Amino acid sequence: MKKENINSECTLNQAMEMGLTEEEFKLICKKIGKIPNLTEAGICSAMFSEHCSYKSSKKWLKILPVSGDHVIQGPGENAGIIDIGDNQAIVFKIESHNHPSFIDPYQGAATGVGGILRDVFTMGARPIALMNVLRFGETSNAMTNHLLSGVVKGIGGYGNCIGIPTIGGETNFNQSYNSNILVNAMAIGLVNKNKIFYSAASGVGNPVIYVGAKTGRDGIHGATMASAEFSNDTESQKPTVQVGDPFTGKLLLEACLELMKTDLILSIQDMGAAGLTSSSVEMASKGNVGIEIDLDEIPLREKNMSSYEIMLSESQERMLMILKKGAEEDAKQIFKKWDLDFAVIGKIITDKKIILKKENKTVCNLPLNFLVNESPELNREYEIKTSNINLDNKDIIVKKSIKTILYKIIGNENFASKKWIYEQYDSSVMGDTISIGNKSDASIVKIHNSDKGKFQGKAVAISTDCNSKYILNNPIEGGKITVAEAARNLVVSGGKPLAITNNLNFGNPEKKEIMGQIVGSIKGIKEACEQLNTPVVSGNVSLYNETNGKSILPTPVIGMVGVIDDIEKIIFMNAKINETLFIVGQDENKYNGFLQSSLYQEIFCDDFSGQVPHVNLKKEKNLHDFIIKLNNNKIINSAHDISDGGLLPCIIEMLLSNKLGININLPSRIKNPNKENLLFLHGWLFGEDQSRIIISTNNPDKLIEFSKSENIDICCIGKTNNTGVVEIPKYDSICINKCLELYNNTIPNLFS
Amino acid sequence: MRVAIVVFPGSNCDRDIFEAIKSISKKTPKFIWHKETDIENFDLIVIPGGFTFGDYLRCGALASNSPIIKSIKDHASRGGAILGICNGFQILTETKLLPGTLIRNNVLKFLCHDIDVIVQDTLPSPFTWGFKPLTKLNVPIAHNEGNYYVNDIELKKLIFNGQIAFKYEKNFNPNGSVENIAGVLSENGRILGMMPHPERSVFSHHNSLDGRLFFKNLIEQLLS
Amino acid sequence: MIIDVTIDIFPKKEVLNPETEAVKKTLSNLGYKNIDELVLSKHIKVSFKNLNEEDCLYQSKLMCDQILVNTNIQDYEISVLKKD
Amino acid sequence: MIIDVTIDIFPKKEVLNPETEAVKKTLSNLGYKNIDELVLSKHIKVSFKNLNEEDCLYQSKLMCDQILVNTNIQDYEISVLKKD
Ligand SMILES: Nc1ncnc2c1ncn2[C@@H]1O[C@H](COP(=O)(O)OP(=O)(O)O)[C@@H](O)[C@H]1O
Ligand SMILES: [Mg+2]
Repeated sequence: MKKENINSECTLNQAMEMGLTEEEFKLICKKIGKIPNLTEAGICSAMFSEHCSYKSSKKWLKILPVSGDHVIQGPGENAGIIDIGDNQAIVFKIESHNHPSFIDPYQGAATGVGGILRDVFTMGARPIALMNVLRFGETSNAMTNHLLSGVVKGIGGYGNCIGIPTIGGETNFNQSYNSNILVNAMAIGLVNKNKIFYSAASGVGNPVIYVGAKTGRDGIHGATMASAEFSNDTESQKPTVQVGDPFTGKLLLEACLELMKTDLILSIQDMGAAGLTSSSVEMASKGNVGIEIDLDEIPLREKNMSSYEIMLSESQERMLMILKKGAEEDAKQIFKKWDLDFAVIGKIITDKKIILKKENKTVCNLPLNFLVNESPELNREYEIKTSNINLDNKDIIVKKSIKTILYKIIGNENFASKKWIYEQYDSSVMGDTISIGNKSDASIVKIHNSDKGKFQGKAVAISTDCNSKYILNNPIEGGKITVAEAARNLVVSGGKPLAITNNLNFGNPEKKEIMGQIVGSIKGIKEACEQLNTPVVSGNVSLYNETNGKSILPTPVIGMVGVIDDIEKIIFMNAKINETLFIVGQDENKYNGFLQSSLYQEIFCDDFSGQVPHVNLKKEKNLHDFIIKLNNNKIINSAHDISDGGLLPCIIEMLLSNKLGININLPSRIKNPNKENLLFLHGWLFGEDQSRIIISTNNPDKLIEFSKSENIDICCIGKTNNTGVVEIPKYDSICINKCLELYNNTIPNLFS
Repeated sequence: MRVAIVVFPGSNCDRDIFEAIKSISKKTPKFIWHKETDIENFDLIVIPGGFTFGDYLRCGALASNSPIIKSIKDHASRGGAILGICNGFQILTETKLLPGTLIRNNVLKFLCHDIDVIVQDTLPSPFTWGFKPLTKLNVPIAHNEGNYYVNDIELKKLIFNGQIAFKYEKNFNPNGSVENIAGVLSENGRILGMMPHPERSVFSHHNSLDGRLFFKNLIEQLLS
Repeated sequence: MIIDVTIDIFPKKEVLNPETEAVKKTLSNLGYKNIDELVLSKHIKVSFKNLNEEDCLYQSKLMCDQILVNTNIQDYEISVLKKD
Repeated sequence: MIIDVTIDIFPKKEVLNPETEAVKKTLSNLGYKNIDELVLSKHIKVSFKNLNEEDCLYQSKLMCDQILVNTNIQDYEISVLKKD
């Protein structure tokens, strides 16, 4: 690269190729009082990008509730932190790697996992679990198989190697994701409250340290590099796929945690998106100081990298730290032991600027406040659209036997077991895993060494959720339901919901109806989080998930974390023999089950338009409190929330692992088959009304007593037996073995 | 009972083994870094699972050239007991302390789930004696390269000598191992390599306690 | 007639190759001090039957792009080895 | 002076290689019907500095036996490529 090029003034054309708009470029020139050179413009463009500046979503993210008694750190740091008592805290965050995973499913997914893990251990936490939420196109699409196997191998490739258990997630298929798959990875870590590390730099004169892997030309902003003026040697500068190295990731994790045991680190931040640029700018601006970096000191993988490339490289497995002055040598020894690069690359300065030197020349001098605080905040036009279709159940139901419908639902790729996927992940490493897959509605890991004498210990419960159909048809109500369902999943597993992280995956925000989906779902999430006292402590936004103007379904993913204060209180999903099943919770569907926006409608009508079920958040909260009370009184043997597919498929899920049967006690008004009752029966069995849970108990009397005193609606379904047959008297009977076969074989048959 | 746990860059089951042995033996095992060359006498050396050196080149190949290996070989030649689990098993075959090689699972997938392994009728060994032959242990597997291979001549030798320690059930061989082998012993019975992870079925929150039985028996046998 | 084609698949220079790095480091630790450069690559030998040379090359290229090579991070070279 | 040595590492014939089998099967499913035989092997190019040819060969063999090759399941061949 020609040096004079990189130091020459950036033209408007070049700035626009870097992704800046004309107004932004003019604003930059005005604010910094000069025309930026290419390196400076590159840094501005990265900081002003949607990814770093959240310019479309910032205005709306601000309305989310972010505080609470148990919140130690809300959004704004590498990850959120919540207090779980006993001087311990949980650090967690979710992040998307959608676009890279479509280009290279293995590397994209692997680096997604690596990136989110660094966000968590950079705060001093040892990661204890990984989750992931995946969306793929139709199973009949030829690409889906290739993308799914690559993504699953990539997630396992990183997580298995670094030795953090992957314990749960979600996988869904819909044609809207054909050309825009979603890969959202979530990491959860455990930290001692007095050993949390933050990213704000401090102390003028303190050394800035680079550790980890070397910097190469990975992932440098594509549009920028297409500009021929940058170099004569264009081929070698093509943007490249980032390659993850979980082995180096593991060494970096151990080395950082070892150094964190000392008191040598003042602040630390991982190099994620926009690499050295965003990490140095953010550390300095948060600390209200300036930063000076000598680019000649950066460990490079390739020779002759320009200042632009060094600053924008997204090479993986790197960290930036500020150490106490004089601590360099001791810190270096630790990184040497772990065979990692360690370099003193600069210092903290008073002047609130970022100054970069290369070969003794200043190649960048920019004011920090401007880069961070004056990055654009847009007020995009939006329209929150709710479906204007309102269907009656008789427009939806199909003339098929209950059995036929049930088997179709259980064998549907969005319902069937994802075991084929999660068995490719190491879920039991670290020895603390308690529940994965379909053992319970939430994934559960024990807090290491939290047991004492007779006390068996505490655990963390995690759930991920998103029902895009609801969001599409009603963004606000859908947003609420997503949070409510995540919380319900924790409660039915014996947990107390504490806080959420979220990943807002949408199409192009420049379209007002897409912006409406964003705004609407944020409003819904806000309301539910307030009502359920689960503040938002971290999150991520991924926009422009569109191809040829066609957007993905709106997919705001919720990752909720809760605590289980005694692992003996964990509730699993599997019923045992001779237990009585009850529906607990608001039971509007006794009269007219809600079939619009349901899986039933999706499968049989090839459509899911219509209204969405209503969620009453007060009732939802009461339901949770009631379940917690029943659990504390040891009335619950097993529990499962009623979600996708409705009542009957959820009952089946509880019976599967012990291959039980049951005689279903129908509501009296539909006991006798006739045309009208059939309508109600379908609604009752497959409607997706919210705020309902099925529990099994050996103590029905106690349950009835409690429900009366708490004024909670319950409905007895019947007693489990060992026949392996689910009897719906006078209508149909269902063979549990057949269900099991469909449930287990659907995904392997599609993808093996 | 003095137990050493060898830690390589990329080991990731070291802490799990530590907790398991500590809880059962009530003694604290010692971590040994792979660069150490001078180690004291131990009753048992454990090489834990993980992805040593990223499993690059071949699983266990790079680790088997670490400085510590010489001490491990000395320990072996003194008749010391060695347990290699998963990646530890791969390292033991790469160092030739155990026969055979672990190649890629025939399904070409990483596999993690609970499985039954069957204790075989073996030559005298602290790892298997104490169990009635054909005892079933339910323990998790978690590996990508657990497909045990030896040629026919060596296989006959293993069978003849009673060196096969564990087998998967006939119709539940997860990875394509010859003879459904899940674990093998050295010729003197003092070294065991196994793919399943007994340290993941030791505590009440695990799916089974059979790994606890395995370690309990091992510690009793070593102490007697 | 059988035509043998060989396909060499090697990591792109500008892309990180963690495996090569790890092997290099270990060899250097083991005292192999004269190694200047080391490249690990994959090699595939395909024997085609009932195809002419041109078609063999064409099919090989197709196979590479379709499945054998991850062109995001790897380059490849195809050559005809011999016929008999 | 730099001497390039290439090391070819291929699976022993009698060892079933799951990867090769999978590639073969996939190709055949994709409709490549003229493939008679297919062998996957590894290829390592080592550039030595400050060593004569004989020593390069010797060191390469040493490296193979010590670490690069698992002779239970693999065979190897070493050849000197070129000098400059
Ligand atoms: N991508 C994935 N990774 C790990 N686990 C997954 C993944 N997808 C699904 N699972 C697991 O499979 C189980 C069933 O998934 P799903 O049907 O989405 O659950 P639910 O209907 O309760 O939300 C969940 O407990 C989840 O943990
Ligand atoms: Mg759910």
